[in-house]
Amino acid sequence: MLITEDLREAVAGIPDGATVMIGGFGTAGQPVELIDALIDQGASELTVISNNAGNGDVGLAQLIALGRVRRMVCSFPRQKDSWHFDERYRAGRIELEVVPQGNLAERIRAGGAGIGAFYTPTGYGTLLAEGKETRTIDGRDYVLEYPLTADVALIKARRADSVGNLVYRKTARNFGPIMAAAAATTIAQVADVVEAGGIDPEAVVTPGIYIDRVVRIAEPAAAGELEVGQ
Amino acid sequence: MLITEDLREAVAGIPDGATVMIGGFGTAGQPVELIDALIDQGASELTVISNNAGNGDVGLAQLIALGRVRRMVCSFPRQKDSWHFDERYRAGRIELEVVPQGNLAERIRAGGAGIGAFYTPTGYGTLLAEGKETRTIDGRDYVLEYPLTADVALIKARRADSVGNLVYRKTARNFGPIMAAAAATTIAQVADVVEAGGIDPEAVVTPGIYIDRVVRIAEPAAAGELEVGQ
Amino acid sequence: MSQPLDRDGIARRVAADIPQGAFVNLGIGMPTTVAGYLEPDRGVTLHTENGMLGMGREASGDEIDLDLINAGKIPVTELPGAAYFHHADSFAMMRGGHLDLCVLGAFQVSASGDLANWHTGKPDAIPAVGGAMDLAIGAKQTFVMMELRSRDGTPKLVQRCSYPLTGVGCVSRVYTDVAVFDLADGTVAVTETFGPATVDSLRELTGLDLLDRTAVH
Amino acid sequence: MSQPLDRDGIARRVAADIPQGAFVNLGIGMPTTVAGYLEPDRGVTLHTENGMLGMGREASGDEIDLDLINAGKIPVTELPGAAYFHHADSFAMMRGGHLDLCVLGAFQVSASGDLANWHTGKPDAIPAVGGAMDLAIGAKQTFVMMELRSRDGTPKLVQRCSYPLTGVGCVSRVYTDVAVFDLADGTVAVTETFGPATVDSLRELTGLDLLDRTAVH
Repeated sequence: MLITEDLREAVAGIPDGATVMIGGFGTAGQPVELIDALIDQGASELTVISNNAGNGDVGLAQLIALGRVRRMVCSFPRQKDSWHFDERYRAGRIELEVVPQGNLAERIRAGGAGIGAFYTPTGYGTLLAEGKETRTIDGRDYVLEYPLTADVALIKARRADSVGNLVYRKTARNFGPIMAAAAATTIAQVADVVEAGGIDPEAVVTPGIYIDRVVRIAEPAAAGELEVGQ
Repeated sequence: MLITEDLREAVAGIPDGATVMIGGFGTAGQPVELIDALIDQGASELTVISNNAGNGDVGLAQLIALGRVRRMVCSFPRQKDSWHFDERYRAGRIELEVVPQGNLAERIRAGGAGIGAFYTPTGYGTLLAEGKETRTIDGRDYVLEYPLTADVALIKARRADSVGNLVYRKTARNFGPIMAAAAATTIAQVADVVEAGGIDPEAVVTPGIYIDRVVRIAEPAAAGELEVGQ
Repeated sequence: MSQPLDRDGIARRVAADIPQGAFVNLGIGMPTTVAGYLEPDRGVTLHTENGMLGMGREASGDEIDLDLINAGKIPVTELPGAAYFHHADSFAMMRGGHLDLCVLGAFQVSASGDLANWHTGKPDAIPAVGGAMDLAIGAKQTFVMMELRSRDGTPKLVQRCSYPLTGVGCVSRVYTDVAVFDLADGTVAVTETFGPATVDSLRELTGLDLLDRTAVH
Repeated sequence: MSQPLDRDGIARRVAADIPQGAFVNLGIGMPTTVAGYLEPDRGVTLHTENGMLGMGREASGDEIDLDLINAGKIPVTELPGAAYFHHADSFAMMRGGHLDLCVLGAFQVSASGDLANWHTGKPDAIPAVGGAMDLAIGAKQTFVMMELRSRDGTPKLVQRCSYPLTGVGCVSRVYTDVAVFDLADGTVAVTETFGPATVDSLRELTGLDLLDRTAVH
């Protein structure tokens, strides 16, 4: 496992065409510095899996504005400050797969857990289940959903220890733990790094086995302006 | 939510024919006092879902010896001290469903998570998948497995707060959190109870929403003799 | 005679029906305001699907912590006994039916309990569902709160939704400015009216074969 | 000429092939002994499927804590950097392919990598699988360690398993007292022999069309 303070090193080697999971729910838990580093790094033709499709002019929104994202998989792209996504979408220049948020989370969890597919009640009978396999089990209707995995996950946590165990902060935990498990390479930005044993083994949220690179950002940028919308 | 020190009150109302999940892996995390209380309580014709089928002459082994268990769902019934189970099984007086341990855990998790069924690679091509639906997904072979739920779960944790949030102790955590979510009524025995706020919200393992009754057992019986076997 | 309810009145009316000790998810927008009418001694625990139980009121001033937000991305506070969890665990909690109640807004609700609240169906709309579909089907009961008529006056309680659905047969009660409706087994009963509305006037407005249970109430 | 390996010798040989920094699950019984030959500076992290990463050696004396056991239900110790998790998370970690390596014992291994290690197939045997099937297919690689012959002298590396299977095509390497075998794409190659065994004598014993890669080694 790599522990560094060099963002360039942290995101090195992400190829064009990669599938990248990006943590965060709105700005909480969004790995802003890692996204900026990915912008500088240059990979393009990306598939991005993230709950939202960017806010304002920074981070994921900028990555989209620069034309580096070929396809978005998310639950809630449209927000009042998602103008870059909106513009490219309306121009037919970005693909979109909208997934109900709980199915998105469960598909990511299945990707990390080696589950081949699962039946979920969410979305049954709606536009988002059109063309999907369905089944009635014990009198309830379900849609078959498949796992999501990624080449790389970019996540934000509060603290890492030297073997990569992570703890998060409040609702910024959101997609971090499940994305960490679903990506071949997981890169976590953290506010501090402690020695092994510096995190209570009972309180570890993401075991270090899921973490490949840790980059310490002592003073992360303040989260962007808050935006209302799911 | 009920908080009590009265074991009789804690297990009141479990009906004959109930499905009961019992936590623990061997003796670690086994809710010994709750099982003893269930023995005294008298419910019979039970289906028990638990990793093992009892050790020695106490707890689950005694419940089985008394003829109160109609059916066991477990991964590893046979241990060198599972003589009560062995005897009844050979006499055709108890039904057995053997489930690979990870499928058992995932089926319990699915039961709590509202998943209708899932495809797992474990067990494919073996005796334990005979007669089960299979599917090849992305070149890998899977077996379709269905969720497990229960009327009651009996689990053991280290500490509860007054709203039922739980933390566990080391590998005694095992099946507790997933059984808590999969049962209609979950009864937890704990060593102590603290006020709401007495457990760090970041370190809660089982949120109180899953807990219906907490019984404080200040000095639980020492775990039984250790037995080797999976 | 009573008056039709304003939005706060609907929120107050919903709050009055939330059982003691219930675990509840309040959807974004109008349902969020219900929280303001829950007395602390009711012991209601609020869930927010972005990973928390035990959510407190909206944060203000120094309390604001951008890592502690609700599903509407508004900073909130933490109550004693709170717990944090990740997104898969949070939606497992909903999907698994562990919440007693979810309160949602709606574009339309059908007589059979179908809910439409995520998509206007306009061809140029960018689809965005968030947690709406999970919320609709996840709780033991789903309540809707809305004004009975849309801005153009058409009723939002309908025989069959014309907007794209969020969930099928999931709504069990609808609180509006002029009446409360109970939905069960394809029938719709009026249990309470506010202001000049009568069951007959509601039948005329909605075109639905409404049962009258106002007397029982 | 070298000697055939005893059980400790096999464990030592397996340990030598475990990569620096690997995450490893050692099955119960003989594989557990591999831990004793892993130098601490190799940075190998041990997983036990009952919910722990960072497992240390067997506990003794005052260290014994009945809440801290391995999958064989033997008390163990905790290393700095350990983490605990519940059973579903633990088996998700395995099933999801996050462990680099799993080392298991076996009744039989077939040329195509099928593993039989959970059931003797005797009609009166009580079936009990534990985590065997999950371990067999869960790691990036599954190594088997066993004596090449059973007590009655029949080889345990076979064309086709006669015992009930634990997993299909999951074993990539087999360490025995007399040789190491690499399994890939239905072929079996001998990479190393111990004692008087030769590739020819192993061909005769097993009846398998073994490739000779001992020189490469």
